[in-house]
Amino acid sequence: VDVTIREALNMAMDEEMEADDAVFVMGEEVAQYQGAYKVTKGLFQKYGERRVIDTPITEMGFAGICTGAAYKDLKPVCEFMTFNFAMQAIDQIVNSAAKQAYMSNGDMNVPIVFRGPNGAAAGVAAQHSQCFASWFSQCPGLKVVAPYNAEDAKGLLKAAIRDPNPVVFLENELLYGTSFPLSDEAQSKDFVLPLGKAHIEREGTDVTLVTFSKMVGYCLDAAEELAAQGISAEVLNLRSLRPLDRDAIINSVKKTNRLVAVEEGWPQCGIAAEICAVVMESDAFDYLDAPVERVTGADVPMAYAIPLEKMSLPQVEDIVAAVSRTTERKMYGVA
Amino acid sequence: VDVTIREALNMAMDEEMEADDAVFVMGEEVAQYQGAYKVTKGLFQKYGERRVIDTPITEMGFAGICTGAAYKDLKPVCEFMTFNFAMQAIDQIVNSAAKQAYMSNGDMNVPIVFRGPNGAAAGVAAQHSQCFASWFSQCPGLKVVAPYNAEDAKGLLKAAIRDPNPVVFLENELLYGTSFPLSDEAQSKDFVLPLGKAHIEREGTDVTLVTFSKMVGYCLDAAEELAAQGISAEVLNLRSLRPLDRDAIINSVKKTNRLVAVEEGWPQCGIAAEICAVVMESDAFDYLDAPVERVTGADVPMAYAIPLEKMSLPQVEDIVAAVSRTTERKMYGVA
Amino acid sequence: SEASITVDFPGAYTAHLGDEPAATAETNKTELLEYFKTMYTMRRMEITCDNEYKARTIRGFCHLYDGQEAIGTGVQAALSPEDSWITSYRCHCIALARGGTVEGVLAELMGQSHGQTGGKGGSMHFYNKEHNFFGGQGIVGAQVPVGTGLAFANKYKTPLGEPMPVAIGCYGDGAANQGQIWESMNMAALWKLPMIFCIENNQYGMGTSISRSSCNNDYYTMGNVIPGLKMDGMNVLSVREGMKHVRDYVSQGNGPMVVEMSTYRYHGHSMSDPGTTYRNRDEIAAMRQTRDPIEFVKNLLLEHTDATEDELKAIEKDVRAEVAAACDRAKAGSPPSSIDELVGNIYLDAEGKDVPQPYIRMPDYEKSIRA
Amino acid sequence: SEASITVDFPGAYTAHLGDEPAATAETNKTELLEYFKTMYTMRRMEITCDNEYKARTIRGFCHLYDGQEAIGTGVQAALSPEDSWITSYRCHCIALARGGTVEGVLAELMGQSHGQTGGKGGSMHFYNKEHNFFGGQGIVGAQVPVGTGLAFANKYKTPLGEPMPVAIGCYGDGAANQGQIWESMNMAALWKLPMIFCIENNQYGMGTSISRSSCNNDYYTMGNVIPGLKMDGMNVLSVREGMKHVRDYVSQGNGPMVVEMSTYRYHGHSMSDPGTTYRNRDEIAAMRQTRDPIEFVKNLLLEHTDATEDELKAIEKDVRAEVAAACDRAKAGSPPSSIDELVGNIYLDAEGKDVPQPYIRMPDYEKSIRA
Ligand SMILES: Cc1ncc(C[n+]2csc(CCOP(=O)(O)OP(=O)(O)O)c2C)c(N)n1
Ligand SMILES: Cc1ncc(C[n+]2csc(CCOP(=O)(O)OP(=O)(O)O)c2C)c(N)n1
Ligand SMILES: [Mg+2]
Ligand SMILES: [Mg+2]
Repeated sequence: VDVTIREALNMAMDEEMEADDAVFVMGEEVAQYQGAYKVTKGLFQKYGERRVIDTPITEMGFAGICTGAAYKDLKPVCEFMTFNFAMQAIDQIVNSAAKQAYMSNGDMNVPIVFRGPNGAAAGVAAQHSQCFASWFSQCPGLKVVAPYNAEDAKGLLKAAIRDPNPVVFLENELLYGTSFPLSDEAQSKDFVLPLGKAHIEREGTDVTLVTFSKMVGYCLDAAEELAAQGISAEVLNLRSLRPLDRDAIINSVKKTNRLVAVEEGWPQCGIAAEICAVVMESDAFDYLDAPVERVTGADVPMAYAIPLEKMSLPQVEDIVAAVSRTTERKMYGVA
Repeated sequence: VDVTIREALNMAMDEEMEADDAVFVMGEEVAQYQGAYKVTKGLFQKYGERRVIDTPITEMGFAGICTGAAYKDLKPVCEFMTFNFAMQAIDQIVNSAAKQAYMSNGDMNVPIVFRGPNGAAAGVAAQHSQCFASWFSQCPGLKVVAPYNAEDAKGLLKAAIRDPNPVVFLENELLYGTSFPLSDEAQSKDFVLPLGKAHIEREGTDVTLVTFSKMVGYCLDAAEELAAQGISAEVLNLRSLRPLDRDAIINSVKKTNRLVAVEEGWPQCGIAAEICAVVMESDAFDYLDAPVERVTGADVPMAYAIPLEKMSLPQVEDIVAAVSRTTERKMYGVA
Repeated sequence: SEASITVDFPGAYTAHLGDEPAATAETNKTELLEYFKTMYTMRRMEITCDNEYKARTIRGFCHLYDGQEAIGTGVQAALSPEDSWITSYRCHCIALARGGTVEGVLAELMGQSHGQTGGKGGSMHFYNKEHNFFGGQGIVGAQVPVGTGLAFANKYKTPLGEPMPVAIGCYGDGAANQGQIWESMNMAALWKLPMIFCIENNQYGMGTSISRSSCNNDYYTMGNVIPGLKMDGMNVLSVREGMKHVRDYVSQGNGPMVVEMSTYRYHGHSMSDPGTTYRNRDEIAAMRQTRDPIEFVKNLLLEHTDATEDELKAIEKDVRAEVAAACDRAKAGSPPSSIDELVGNIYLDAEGKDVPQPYIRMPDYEKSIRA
Repeated sequence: SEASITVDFPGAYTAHLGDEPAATAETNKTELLEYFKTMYTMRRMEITCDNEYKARTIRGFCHLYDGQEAIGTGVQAALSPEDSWITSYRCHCIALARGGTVEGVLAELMGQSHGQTGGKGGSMHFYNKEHNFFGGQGIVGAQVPVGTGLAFANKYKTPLGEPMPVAIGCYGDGAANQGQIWESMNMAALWKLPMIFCIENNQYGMGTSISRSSCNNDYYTMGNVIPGLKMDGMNVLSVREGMKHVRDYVSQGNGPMVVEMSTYRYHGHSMSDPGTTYRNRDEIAAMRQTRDPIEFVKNLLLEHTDATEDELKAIEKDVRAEVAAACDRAKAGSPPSSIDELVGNIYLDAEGKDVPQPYIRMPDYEKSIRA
């Protein structure tokens, strides 16, 4: 069957709530309104106000409350209407959730999921368009996940809810309504995907495109175009940004000898920067036939107008251009 | 003369307050207590409660208040007791300060400085030891500065206060009491250092060490050790993390052909990762005789006990080891 | 000079820890016509936004102010131009009150380069520093500390003992629960800042009614030890008189005040919200019938002045035509699409001029911009 | 059985929106001796910290609790072990009250691997999940929403209508201004959580006196529409009886309550603060003389029971010896210094066991750890 990302996320929460009374959902408009983006649709009707809880617009407060509930072995799914608003709560996420297991020398589990849409949407300007992938991925103690398709959405969210550690789960608003196939296996209530493992979405031999979230689709489109040009691109969907699946990246580079890292967020200190660094400090470096390329969001706040918005975000043609450079270029031998 | 970093920062604020009534200092314990780390010593006595203002422990609130005051053309110096607490206020810094010039299409200047100690101190454990350099440096609209020595501290803070844009000014608690020479020129009230420009602290020919803040000192120590081994290391003090002085990095690499990026913060998506990426996507890459190396904080929350703390932070020997690898290694030619 | 009219509105005020102002206002025909015209222009502009949104010439989040026009209008009538104003994303009409034009607002919403913010901000982000208007802010609650900073600056710049320009920070009943607002109130009270915390209580924050979001629905008492005043926010005169009273109090160095405007939004929260699942149509209809702020002024004009239905109809017709023409002009523009527009104004010099950056990385780094 | 003693302490309580409990307690010699011993142990432990800090065996931030011992002791006496407790960085004595040992605390402060938190946390971070103690939190204010989450969980797990285990979140007068506390109070009230917001008002937040940090110094009224109770925090019996009253109220589903403990810290804020620039020595001396919580119990014992000065002196001597011995044992340990200790417990499995990570990058990447 085909399901939308919205439905896949909803199934994940529904199944985990059904299986475990400790799981609850809290956030703004998640209950009676059915979710600002309808991701929690039906859960309030099914599980009632004990387990599906509308909050006031107080992110710092309810993120802290969810964290405390997790200290007591509940399994909160804390929804941020978007991750832009999670900035108000980021101290709770990093200091009260992520660091506690370590600070308590293992006395305290914090089994919580912080989820919601992250990054650019459409026509919502600078304050509502930031990508927080790299910030969260920097923090030991957190796991950070970013699904692309419906199987990712369902399998990773279920795994995140079951995980005994704090997980930041970065969705993409523009994908909520997109449909993807869900295999028989993925329809099962037992279906989970492992956190920390990347997934090869498309095999290829000439160049590796490493990316996550919505940009996986762009990379698949670029791979399609490149195929027409006779270039075989492998598309690696990171799925997890922390732990980062270094081996998957390294192995793919060893196979294709070329790497383009793609993300929507701002360039400086982004995920793509980390990928450059990972390659620099692994033996994959020696397999490179061209320097690693980054394709990233432009280094500007997001504007409202459509043409500016488009210029601010990676387009398929940018990915194709980067690949073309890596495949044309040969490394200067040094020795 | 020799002055401590504490004194240099104090001089910068004092001089700018004297020169411009629009400059004021606000933060916790900055006035009557003379600053938690005594950086604002004497300012309250000299400028009174109108311009040196003690706040309640409400970072989100007073960061917002300072930002609003800047909208009205005042020039706030907003002190965070440490940047760990600025996480509570990060939405104000990023959304209310950094993005406003752009969002208003240039209608609004936000001439504000957010300053305070950043990163690891001594024996204060995980919640009080985080480095926020890469997070802030990711955000267009902000300038991000990290001084090392007394001239940096004075010249950059004065420049930051005069700058009509929001500046995040990252100090290091462990350096507050360290003395550095202050040249005649730097003693002048007119002395400012340009934001966005790196500084070569030590010239060298065999390898470039790029770094900032306290690690500049470690790199200088490493350079000393390396000199004894016959390796000439150039030490580049970034001073600004945004804008990043790409040209300085690139030019130095072109000269030395080897690069080691050093920082105290967590590795993933850090400043050193960005430096790897900058080199990947510039012609400096072709000049590399070895892959860029990173030396960073360990990927763990900061523990309290001394041995663990030490293992978590880069040591001079780690820098020397990285340099040794780059100088021993030759690039595998590909072509 | 013109005949003065006295309008009484008993029960419009409820005070917390302070005096209620007299529930009466002096006005006249000219003034009432002006309010009528202003509010009707606001209303038409918002309805135009609605239509244009449906026609897909406007996109993204879009929050309309219809129903709440008396607040923007009455506050503007009470404040001086030196007073500073900041509000939330529900800001089209405040932009208008503070020096904006219908064309500038609509063009912005259409993402045109001649929009008030050059197409950078869209619906949620208007500014007019010259007119002391500081946004148009998108993060719930965040504008309130910032507004308190405007008050701080106003105090800072005023010689001790003189009356100060004030600052007003407007926010919703949903926002009112944000902790940073409490933090700001505390500092405003400690430092006696000329700050007005103005809650536009339109009964809902998105789909959440006030009883589900706040343990205290007497918003004007939310300052606890800080005085508060609740006023009828559907009556431009009660807003004006109440705000004059409040302005006077805070500008004299007595510290801040908390204002609750009792009001209602006719539209859903934003264009994606039909606004009818969490409240019923009867409630909305009743509001429109009994408390509409424009009808209120219309009735005053008809009852207390020599204005006629025809006269008012003519004004309405003019306003509609003006708004329609403004909309056409807005549409006739074109969106910013140059690299200069994309990368300009990220950093400014002291005069507010763009400072080109040494290097701005573009998605394809080969297209990156160098100064 | 043992003779019961009635102790009256008129004026110990002030209520906001609720009843004052009777200012009286039943107790007996055994109980009083226990409190005496507990509090004296806390006192000696904190003084030992001070000495050891000066001897440089303890470093970093170190916040002492001496002066405030009656609160930790009285709260513990009032609560049940199922009740959850969270506090700030000023947590040594709460760690003790909740299952910790002097040795465990001191060893932690000395950074030893046999410290209560294995040398990971230091002075500010103690935990004891088994004893329902959740930190030991370093960020001012942050523990209060988290504490409210403990209350949420307690309610969640209790069948409707049954009395709930409660949660208490302790914080200072300085922290009390944090907005996230107000946010938590609002949600706790809306959802009727069994939450005690407990302000330890020791008159200063670092160097800032309450009158400079809060526009409202009646902290027990800070919940506004939420009931509050102020109590003498230097009297272990008033704390105990007051807390029983509060516990009862919140555990029954009546919603949260705000408690203000009137207290004083003898030491400076932390070891780097002499604590004498913003308050004078007379003030401290007067507190010690007239309100010391240990002297209070000592006097009760001497006046109301057959305890003798010698008996109490002997207990003090024992305690001093025990603390000194614990300190020696603490010192005899060694700090964690293995890679396993460095990289363990960043992630846990459902049983709370360490989950080794595939790759942990070390400063020198060649030394990075692989699972
Ligand atoms: C911090 C934050 N959280 C959530 C949102 C999403 N959001 C935008 S408006 C809104 C409702 C606000 O309601 P209210 O304050 O009553 O103002 P109104 O829209 O009624 O004018 C929400 C939840 C946001 N913009 N910022
Ligand atoms: C968010 C935050 N800001 C600042 C600090 C630094 N700080 C630690 S304790 C403290 C004073 C707290 O005073 P109070 O709440 O009265 O508690 P007390 O120390 O008196 O027990 C400050 C400012 C911090 N830890 N967290
Ligand atoms: Mg509302
Ligand atoms: Mg205190």
